[in-house]
Amino acid sequence: MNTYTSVDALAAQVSDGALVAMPAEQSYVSMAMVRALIRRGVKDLHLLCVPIGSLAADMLIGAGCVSTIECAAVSLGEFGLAPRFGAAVEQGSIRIKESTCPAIHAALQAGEKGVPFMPLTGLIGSDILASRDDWKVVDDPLGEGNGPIALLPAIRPDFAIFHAPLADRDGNVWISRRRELVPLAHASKSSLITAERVTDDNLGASDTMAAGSIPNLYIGGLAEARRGARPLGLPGYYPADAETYRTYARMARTEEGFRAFMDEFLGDELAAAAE
Amino acid sequence: MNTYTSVDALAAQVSDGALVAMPAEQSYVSMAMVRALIRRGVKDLHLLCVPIGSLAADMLIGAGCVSTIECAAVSLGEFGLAPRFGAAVEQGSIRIKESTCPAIHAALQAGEKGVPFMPLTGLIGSDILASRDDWKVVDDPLGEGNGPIALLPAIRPDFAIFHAPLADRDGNVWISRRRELVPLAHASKSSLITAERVTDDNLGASDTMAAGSIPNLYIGGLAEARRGARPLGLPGYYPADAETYRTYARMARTEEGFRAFMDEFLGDELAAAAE
Amino acid sequence: MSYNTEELMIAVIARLLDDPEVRHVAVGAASPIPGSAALLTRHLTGGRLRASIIHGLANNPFTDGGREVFDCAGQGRIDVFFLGGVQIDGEANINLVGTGDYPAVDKRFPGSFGSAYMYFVVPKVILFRPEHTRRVFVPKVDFISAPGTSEPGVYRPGGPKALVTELCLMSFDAAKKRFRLESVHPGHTVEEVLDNTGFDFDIPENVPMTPEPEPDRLDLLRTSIGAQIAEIYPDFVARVFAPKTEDAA
Amino acid sequence: MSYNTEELMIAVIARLLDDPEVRHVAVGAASPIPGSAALLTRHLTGGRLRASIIHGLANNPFTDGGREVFDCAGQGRIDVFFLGGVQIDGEANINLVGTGDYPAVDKRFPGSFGSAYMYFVVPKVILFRPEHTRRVFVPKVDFISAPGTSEPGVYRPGGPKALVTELCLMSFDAAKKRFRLESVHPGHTVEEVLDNTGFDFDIPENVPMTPEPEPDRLDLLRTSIGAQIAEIYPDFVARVFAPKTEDAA
Repeated sequence: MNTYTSVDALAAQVSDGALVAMPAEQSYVSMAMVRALIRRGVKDLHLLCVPIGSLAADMLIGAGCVSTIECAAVSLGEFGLAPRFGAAVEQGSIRIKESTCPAIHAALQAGEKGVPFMPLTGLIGSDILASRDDWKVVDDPLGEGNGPIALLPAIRPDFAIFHAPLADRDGNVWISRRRELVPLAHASKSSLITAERVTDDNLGASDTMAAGSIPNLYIGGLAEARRGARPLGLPGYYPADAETYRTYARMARTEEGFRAFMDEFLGDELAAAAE
Repeated sequence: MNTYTSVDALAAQVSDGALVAMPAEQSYVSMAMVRALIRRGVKDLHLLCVPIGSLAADMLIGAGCVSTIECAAVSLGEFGLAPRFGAAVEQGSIRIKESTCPAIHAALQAGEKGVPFMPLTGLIGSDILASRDDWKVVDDPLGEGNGPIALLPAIRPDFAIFHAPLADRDGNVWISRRRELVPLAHASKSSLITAERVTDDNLGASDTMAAGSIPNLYIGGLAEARRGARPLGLPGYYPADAETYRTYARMARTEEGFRAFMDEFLGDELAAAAE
Repeated sequence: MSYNTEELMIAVIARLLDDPEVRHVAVGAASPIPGSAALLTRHLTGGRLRASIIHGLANNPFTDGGREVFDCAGQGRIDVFFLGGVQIDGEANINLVGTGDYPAVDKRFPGSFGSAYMYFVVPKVILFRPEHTRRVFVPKVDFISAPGTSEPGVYRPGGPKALVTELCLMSFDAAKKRFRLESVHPGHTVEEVLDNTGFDFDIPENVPMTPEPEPDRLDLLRTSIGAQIAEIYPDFVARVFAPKTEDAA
Repeated sequence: MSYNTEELMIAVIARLLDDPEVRHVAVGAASPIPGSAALLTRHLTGGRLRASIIHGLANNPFTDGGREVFDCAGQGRIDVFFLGGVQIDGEANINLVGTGDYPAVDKRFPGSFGSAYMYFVVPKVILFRPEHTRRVFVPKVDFISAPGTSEPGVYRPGGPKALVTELCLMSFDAAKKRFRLESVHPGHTVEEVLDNTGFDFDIPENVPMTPEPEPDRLDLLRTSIGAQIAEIYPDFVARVFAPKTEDAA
C-alpha cells in the first residue's frame, strides 16, 4: 500500500503554510513527526490544537515553525506553563486565534459534515468571541425565542497528525477510545499517522477492533515509529519520560536553553536512527 | 443497580405520546421492546426511525401505537414494502414527517450538542423540505457567499430503544461499530436497552471494549432479552428468522392478516416466557 | 459470449466508473448491480478505484455510524453514488415517496432515504432504474424527493450525470435540464425507448448500440468477482451468474 | 482532629456537592481538590452523586472523544463543574488568558480551556481558586474568558454559584452581579478577606466560621477515598494526606 512510508517522508508532505492539527497531550501526539517537521525546517504552519497544546506546540513554536496558532490553551500540564508559547505570544511573534475546547470540536464537526458552520451555545460576552472576527453571532434564525447564538466557521485542516498505538498494513488506524481523533481525521484533508506498531491483521475484520478504528479512507500516509509519542506518554501503553519533560520545561524558559535542549533532542533522534 | 430490570418494566416507562426513537434494521432493533410496548397497548407514540424503519415500525403502526412517524423511509427490505405503514399513510391515519437519512442524523447531533438547530447542505428544492414547516432555509448567515442553507431543529427523543449484544451490570452498553446508537443515546433523554447478555465484567475497564460502548450515564433502564432482536437478526450474532419475516410481510398486507399474525406472535412470546 | 440484461447493465455501469476522476464509489443497501460494477471496476483498475458497499461488512469501511457515509460525501470523498426512483422525470427529479397528490398519495413507497442530500454533494450520481416504462419515466414526478437541478447560488457540487435502464444509457445535462440518449442496448431500438419514456429527451442523429459486455469482464464477474459479490448478495449471484455454471457444465 | 487547608477546602466543596439537585459532578484535568470532594461525596451519598473525572480512566466514563463532556453538559446532564482563573472579578468574570492589555499581554497564561462554554450551561459552577490575593481577585479582569452573567435573552441555564478560596466561601447572586461572603475559614478573619480582595462584595452582619472538616470525612479522605484519589493524583495524595500517616505513626 502506497501510504506506508517513513516518518521523514510523511513530514515531507507537509508544505510550508499548511493548516496542521494535532491532538491534546493524552490523545496520542506524534512527537516523532514533531521532530521530523522541525528537522526539515517547515515554516509558517497554522497550528490547530485539538483543543489544547502542550510539548509539541511549544517545540514547534520555539523552533520557528508556526506563524499562527489556534487553541483553547497551551500548557505543559504538571510541568508548568508552556515557555516558548508564552514568550512568542508576549513578544507578538505569533498570531493567536483564541478559542475554547468545545468551539474547536464544533468547528471540526462542521468540517466533518461539509457544512459551512456549526452553531454553539455559550461564548456570548466572552472576549474570545470579541477577538474572533470569523465567528458570528446571529439572532435565533429559527425565530423561536432561543436568543442569539454564535456560528463558528468550519475548520478543514490540511493535515491531521497523530501517533496511534496500532495500525494495519492497509492503513487502517486503531485509536481506541480517543475518538476526538475520528472527527479530526474526517474533517482533515489528509491524516498523517505514525504508529507504535503496524500489524498484518486487518483491523476492519473484527467488530471489536473496528469499533475503535479509523478506516484508511482518511489516511494520507502511515509510518511505523516505536516510542513515537516520547517524551510524552502513550496512555495505556507507556508513561511520559518525566525527566526529559521536566528538563525541557526548565531549559526552554530561555531561547538559549531551548536551543541547547533541541540540539541534543534532535541529535538523540539521529543517533537512535543510526543504531 | 436500579436501572437493571425486566423488559415489561422498561416498556412501562414509555408513556403514551412519548417521542420514541429506534434504529434501522441492521443496527440492533429491540423487537423484545416492540412486543412489550404492543402488549401494554401504548398509544400516540411519535416514532422516530433512525433513519429508516422496518418491521418494528410496521408492527407498531399496525397495532395502533403510533400517531406520528418521522423517517427517511420505512421498508421491509428484501421482503418488500412495509404494508401497515403504507396502508396507514394511504388512509391518512398517521401523520408522517418526511425526512432524509442525513437530516435525521443531523437533527440528533443538534440534540446531542444541546444546540437549537444544525445546518445541512442539500435539501433545497426537495418536496421533503417543502413539507416540513419546522425546517427553515436561511441565506448564508456568515455572509460569505455560501448560498442558502437549511437549518434543522434539534431532536431530543424522550426514549431511545434498542437491543445491544452485550451490557454490563452497571448499565454500560456495548454497541460495537453501530455508532449511530451513540449520538442517538446522547440526544435522547433516556435510553431503554435490552441486551442479549448482561455480564459481570465492567465494559469500561478495557480500552478495547470501552471503544465500542455507551456509558451508563445515558441509560435509563436495562433488561436482558435473549434473541431480543428476533425475528430480525442481530448482525454478527444471529441471522434474521427469514421464514417469520416473510410470513409477516405476506399476512400483514391485510388488517385481518396482520391481527392473526400478531395474535400468534405475541402469544408465542407469552408461551416462551412461561417456559 | 452470451449474457443477460443484468450483466449488460453491470458492464455499462463499470464503464461509467472507469474514469480517472472517480476515486471512490459508494453503493447503498440492496444494490447488487451497482455493487457488482463497483467491485468489477475496482479489480480492473488494480484497486485505484475504492468501492464502499454500505451493506454488511465485507466491503464497508465505515466505523463511525450511519452518518459517516453522508459526512464522507459532504467532505467530497465520494465521487459516485447511485440513486433510483419510483418516478423520474425529464429534469432528473426523482420521487421515492409515492404516487398521487401528496400527502394524499394513492400508493406509498418507502421514502426518500439519503437522496435529498447525496444528489447534491456527490459529483457523479448515476440514476439506475432497470424498469424502463412510462410508469417510471414520467413528464413530472408527483413528489420531488431530490431535484435534478438547482437554482444558481445553491451549493451543489453534485448531481445526476447518467441514467442506466434495461433499454439504454442516457446522459444528463444540468444546464439544459435534459437527458440525452447515449446508446441503446443490443436488441432494443430508439423507438422502443421513445415509446416507453414519458418525457422528452435529446436524440443524436446516430445513436450507437451499447457495446456488449467484454468477454474477459464477464468471466471475471462469473468467477472471482462473483465470489466477492456472493458474500454480500448471495441470492443475486445465484440467480444472475448461474447461467455460467450451466454453460460450463 | 488536625487538618490542612487542602482538606478544609475539600470539606467545603463536599458540602456544596451534597445537594439533592446535584446528580452529576464533572471535574476537569489536574483538579485534585475538587476531584477529592467529588469522590468523597459520591461515597457519602451512597453513589447517588455521579462523579466523572476527566483525567485518566479510573473515574472517566466518556467513550466518545473530547467533545463528549461538553455535549453532555449541553444536554443538561452535568450539574456541577469547577472553574478557576488567573483573575476573577466582582461580577464573576474569569480570565484564564493573560494579564495586561490584550492582545499585547504582559504575561500569557495557558488559555480559556472549556470555560466559555461550561460557565453557560452547567447550573452550578463552583469557582475554585486557593490563592486569595488582590492579584487574583481584581476589580475588573483584563480579558473575559467567560462572563459571570449574561444579558437577558442569552441562553444561559448555568453560571457561578460559589467561590471557594483558602480564606473563605462566597456565594454569587447573578441578579445583583455580586458575591456575598458566606463563611470565613477557621484561623482567618473578615478583615483578612477584605484586605486580599480587590472587588466589592456583600458582607452579612454576622459572618459564620466555616465548619471544620468532619472527623469521619477526614478519616475517609485519608483511607478509602484517598486510595481512589491516589489512582488519579498520586503526588497529591502523597503530599496532602501524608500527615495522617505521620499522625498514625
